[in-house]
Amino acid sequence: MPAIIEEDKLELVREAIETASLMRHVRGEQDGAIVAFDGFVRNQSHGRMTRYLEYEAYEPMALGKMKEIATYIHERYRIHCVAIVHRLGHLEIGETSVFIAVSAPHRGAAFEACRYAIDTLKKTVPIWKKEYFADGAVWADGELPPTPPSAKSAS
Amino acid sequence: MPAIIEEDKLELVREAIETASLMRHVRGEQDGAIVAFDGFVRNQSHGRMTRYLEYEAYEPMALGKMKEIATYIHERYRIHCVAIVHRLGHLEIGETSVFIAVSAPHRGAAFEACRYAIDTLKKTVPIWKKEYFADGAVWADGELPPTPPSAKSAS
Amino acid sequence: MKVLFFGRLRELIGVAEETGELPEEMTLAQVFERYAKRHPKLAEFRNSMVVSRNQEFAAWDTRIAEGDEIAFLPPVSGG
Amino acid sequence: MKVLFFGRLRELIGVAEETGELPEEMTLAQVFERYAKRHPKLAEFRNSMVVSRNQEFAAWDTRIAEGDEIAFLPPVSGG
Repeated sequence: MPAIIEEDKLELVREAIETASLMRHVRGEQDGAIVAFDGFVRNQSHGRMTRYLEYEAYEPMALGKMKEIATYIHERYRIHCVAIVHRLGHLEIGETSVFIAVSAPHRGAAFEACRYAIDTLKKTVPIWKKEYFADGAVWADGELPPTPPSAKSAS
Repeated sequence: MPAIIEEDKLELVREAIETASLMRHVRGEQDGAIVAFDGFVRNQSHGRMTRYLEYEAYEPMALGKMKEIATYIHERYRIHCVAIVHRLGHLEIGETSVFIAVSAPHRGAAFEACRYAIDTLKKTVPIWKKEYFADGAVWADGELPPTPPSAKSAS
Repeated sequence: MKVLFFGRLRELIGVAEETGELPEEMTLAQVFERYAKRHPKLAEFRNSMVVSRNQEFAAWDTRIAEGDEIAFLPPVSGG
Repeated sequence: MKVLFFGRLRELIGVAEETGELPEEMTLAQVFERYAKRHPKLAEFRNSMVVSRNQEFAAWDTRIAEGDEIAFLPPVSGG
């Protein structure tokens, strides 16, 4: 099985994510199931009303980490195709910040691969979110990606 | 928390399922995540090329069982809204037979509720699929719904 | 009293729905046997089907009552 | 040699990217300390950040080499 198949779509975009077209993109004739995750901007955060968000990324590394996720789920689960698209820049309430769609012959693999993809994206892909409120702005609490403890042991 | 909220959408339809509109339907301002399951017609079954499918249902009971699923996931998981739509009649390869979308403030609940909904639908909702091949047709293998073992013990 | 058949059971007996009188106190298993007498092939499916009464899955020893809606249901294959 | 800063780290030092020469054999921890001297507030974030070398997360004791792209990364919050 190839590590990443041609049809996978891994992108960072600055305009609205076209979720319906991604659902069509991953759909294959041999498939029976697509599981999709749509993450979008909530209207509040820790009880404060959100006005809007700004996302930034270390773009080439973020794409590299998204590709690692795609490679891993192709190896680990019996899936056909995956789309992972993250939006950057200014986002309003309700707008999709990340969309993941996974197609597979059977639903179990699609569910597990989609869940793995979003959980891992949130831990390892270098993207940052700043939340703007009526009375200020904060960088969202995030997760520290796992790193090798020492270059000596890692090499 | 109400058992089934007004906005839930539980339907049996005979035309193409409008999946994008169901994604919009479940989306709320307090939500941050939607998990969707799109089940569609594979081009083969047990190695035989499928030409098309016919679905039939015990319609009022099927809707009742779909409502039980919605009620259960509202009680069990912190979700906002669910849509479960199943198509009946003649379906071509690639057409969506069932679409489930679950919105929630956080993704874990949406994933688990969506998975529960499709797994339970396949076990308890009285819908039947007949597969048409070039050289004949068969009723798909299915699952026997769990039933009370005896009216005496059940009452 | 209404009796419904679905899927392969409907095809087998050639009828989707029958309305009529059945003696009260009959169990769902006995209702099935009446049909299996008229359609002997039906008996082969007795262990791969379930029955519902008033749109709820029911035990085979459930007794029927006037106005019941009974349905014989093969393994379900929706989704 | 390119050094990049993101998120709150970028805001803190007011610079997203610096290009320049750094002595080889320096570790990533030592590169960070050079910046922390110029921007003392940076030191507070030392335990809530990670570092990458050539777009891979790296251990702090990794030694740099010519042409490396180094980035200092706060906890990630995509999704």
